Amino acid sequence: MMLPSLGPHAGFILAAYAVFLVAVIGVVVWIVLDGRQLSRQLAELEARGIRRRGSDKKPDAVP
Amino acid sequence: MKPLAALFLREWRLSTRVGGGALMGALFFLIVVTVIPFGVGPDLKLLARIGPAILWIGALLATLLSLDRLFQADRDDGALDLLMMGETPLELVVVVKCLAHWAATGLPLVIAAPFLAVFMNLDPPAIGATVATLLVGTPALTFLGAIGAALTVSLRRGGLLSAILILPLTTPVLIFGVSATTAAVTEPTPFLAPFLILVALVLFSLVVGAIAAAQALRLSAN
Amino acid sequence: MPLIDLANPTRFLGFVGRLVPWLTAVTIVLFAVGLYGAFFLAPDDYQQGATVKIMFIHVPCAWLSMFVYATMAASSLGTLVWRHPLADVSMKAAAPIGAVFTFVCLATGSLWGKPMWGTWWVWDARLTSVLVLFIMYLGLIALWQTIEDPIRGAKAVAVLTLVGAINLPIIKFSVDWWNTLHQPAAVFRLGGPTIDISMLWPLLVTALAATCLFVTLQLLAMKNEIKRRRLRTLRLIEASRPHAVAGTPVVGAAS
Amino acid sequence: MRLAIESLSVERGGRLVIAGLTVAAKAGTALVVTGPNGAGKSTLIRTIAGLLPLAAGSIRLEGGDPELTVAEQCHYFGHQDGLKTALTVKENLAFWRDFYGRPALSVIEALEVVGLEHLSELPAAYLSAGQRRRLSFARLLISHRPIWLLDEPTSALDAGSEVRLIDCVNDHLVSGGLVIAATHAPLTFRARESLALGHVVAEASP
Repeated sequence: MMLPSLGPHAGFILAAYAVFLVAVIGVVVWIVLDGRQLSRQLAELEARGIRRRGSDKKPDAVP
Repeated sequence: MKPLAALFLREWRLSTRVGGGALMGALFFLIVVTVIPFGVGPDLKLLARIGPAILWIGALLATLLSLDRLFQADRDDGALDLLMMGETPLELVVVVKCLAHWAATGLPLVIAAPFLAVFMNLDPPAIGATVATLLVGTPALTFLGAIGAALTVSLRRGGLLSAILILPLTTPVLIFGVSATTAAVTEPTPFLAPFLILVALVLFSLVVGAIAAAQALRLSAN
Repeated sequence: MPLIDLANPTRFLGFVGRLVPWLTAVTIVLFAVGLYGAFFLAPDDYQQGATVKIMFIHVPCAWLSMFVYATMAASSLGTLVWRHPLADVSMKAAAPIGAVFTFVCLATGSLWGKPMWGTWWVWDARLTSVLVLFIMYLGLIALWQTIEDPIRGAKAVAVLTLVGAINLPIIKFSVDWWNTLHQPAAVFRLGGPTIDISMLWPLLVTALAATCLFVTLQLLAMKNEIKRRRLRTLRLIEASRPHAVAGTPVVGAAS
Repeated sequence: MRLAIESLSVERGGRLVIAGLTVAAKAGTALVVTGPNGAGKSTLIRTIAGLLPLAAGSIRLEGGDPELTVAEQCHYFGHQDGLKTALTVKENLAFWRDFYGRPALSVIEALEVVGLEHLSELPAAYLSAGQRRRLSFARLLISHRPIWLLDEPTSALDAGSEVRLIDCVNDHLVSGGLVIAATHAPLTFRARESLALGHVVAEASP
């Protein structure tokens, strides 16, 4: 199983995959951090005893 | 925190938060530069020749058109009256607001310029020169644009009118900005001469802009 | 599970929570298989040599940039026509992801173009229409930024998305026409119709992998958007909650 | 400290809204300006606040800080609240405290006085009209300015907030401050003089 020789333009190929990788990791990190921050703020508010109307019992549409 | 620092932080927060419109200028800049080849045609040599001019005109329009909210927002909710009653002179308030607007709108233009220069098929020295002149020149556009924004603050739809009023005033900045860029590319002509004149224009427009805009705001209070 | 059943955000959050780990695993496996096929099994192109490997990322991203816009158009129909409560959540979540994939498509296209055409950017018909699509994505994100109330704002964005979707084929056609008008004929045709089977299956696998990746990111982004709306509701409730006994004024308020 | 207004005339929209007004407001008493709509109540207040040019006459603050103009020694509490919806309650107030300088109450203390301290981290967009008015009023408490210019101060305020506002104003008067309030509501300030505008020649009635 020969290692693929990427030829003279190897740099461009690796650069292309690097761009893809950086972009995907960037989006994943952004989503995870955003989600974590939102959960923290939600927990803070709910800790102060603020509940959505009947948030547990009946299913409500998107508030 | 000192008054002017607090004002800068406030303006920065307002423009970078949701609904602030910080990147609107850069987006408009991207669209204007992208549309040109559709009209002119994808001939790379032609685009390379007119590239710096297109980038400069795009930055000029993007700055002027994003300036109408500079004073209008504060006037609509009464903050402008309170700013005028502060012990800080109104001229300095105008300068700080312009710097904050430039940081939020002007700087993204300069950052976007190299990418758009690729669309214009500019080679590295031309890209470097364009970015340098834009970095130095765009504050002048903001200071001059502030005069238009102050003059039309009491009008309902003053945005376009302020651009029309101020466009003639910005022609020197445009001329020296583009000529400095082309000078950097063509060997014989010196780059420094038009560049330094551009810097002088920026300082001049800072002073004139601050005083004229502050006076316009005082006159428009009712 | 009927689609309408997912309308309930709480149940949707649960559904996403269970599905995402599996989807991530599938995505990783598909990428591994696809890229293995691309790098080790597929032969180099007789003209371009190894640079054709970029195709295995560039083409899936190009496909995704259109697929994401299609899902946004479908979601905008969901908002305007069927009033599905999660439709505008998915629309708002998809815009940034679509923009990122379109940008990657442009970047990889430019990186692919440099060794072959000698310049970073060529006003090739396909790249140009993807560029216009990229600007449309940024426009949608900008419109979302200016909206205070997500429920009311969603209608406006839905209309713009639909108008965009209708115009896409027209843009594609006019850019092609504009391109042939100016462009000298000898543009290397990328990936001609008859693509060798040994290069085709890795391409399909990476495309599928990219689609799974998008679905995973989309579900997570929708989860965030639902949390953002709940946060907004809780804040509204907190503001309207009657405050306890107002504090007595502090003497010497302004001396 | 005494605010002396001598033969003041102010033009607004081409009309001489105030003509030859002479009145004085002494420290410790509230000058309550009444009169029908369009009589020039708001115009008088905005003129003192330096927001409108004087057609004739003069406004002087005797006993005030000589280096500052009259406007720089006034707090203006008008119809508009000057709040930014994108900023949180605390950020709005902290900005004005830094911008005006001469700090008095801290941001949290001022919020407690107006009963908004539990919303300090909330963006101002979520506030109701009454809450926005109370937050705007808190601006008067966070920096020292001797003159308070109040234009319809109790509009959009509930009874509890109104009582709180009057208490603050009385505290300001006790500490030697000066208040000029344009209002229709009968406000029970501890010491007040009234000025009825809308007559041809307005004179201060004790």
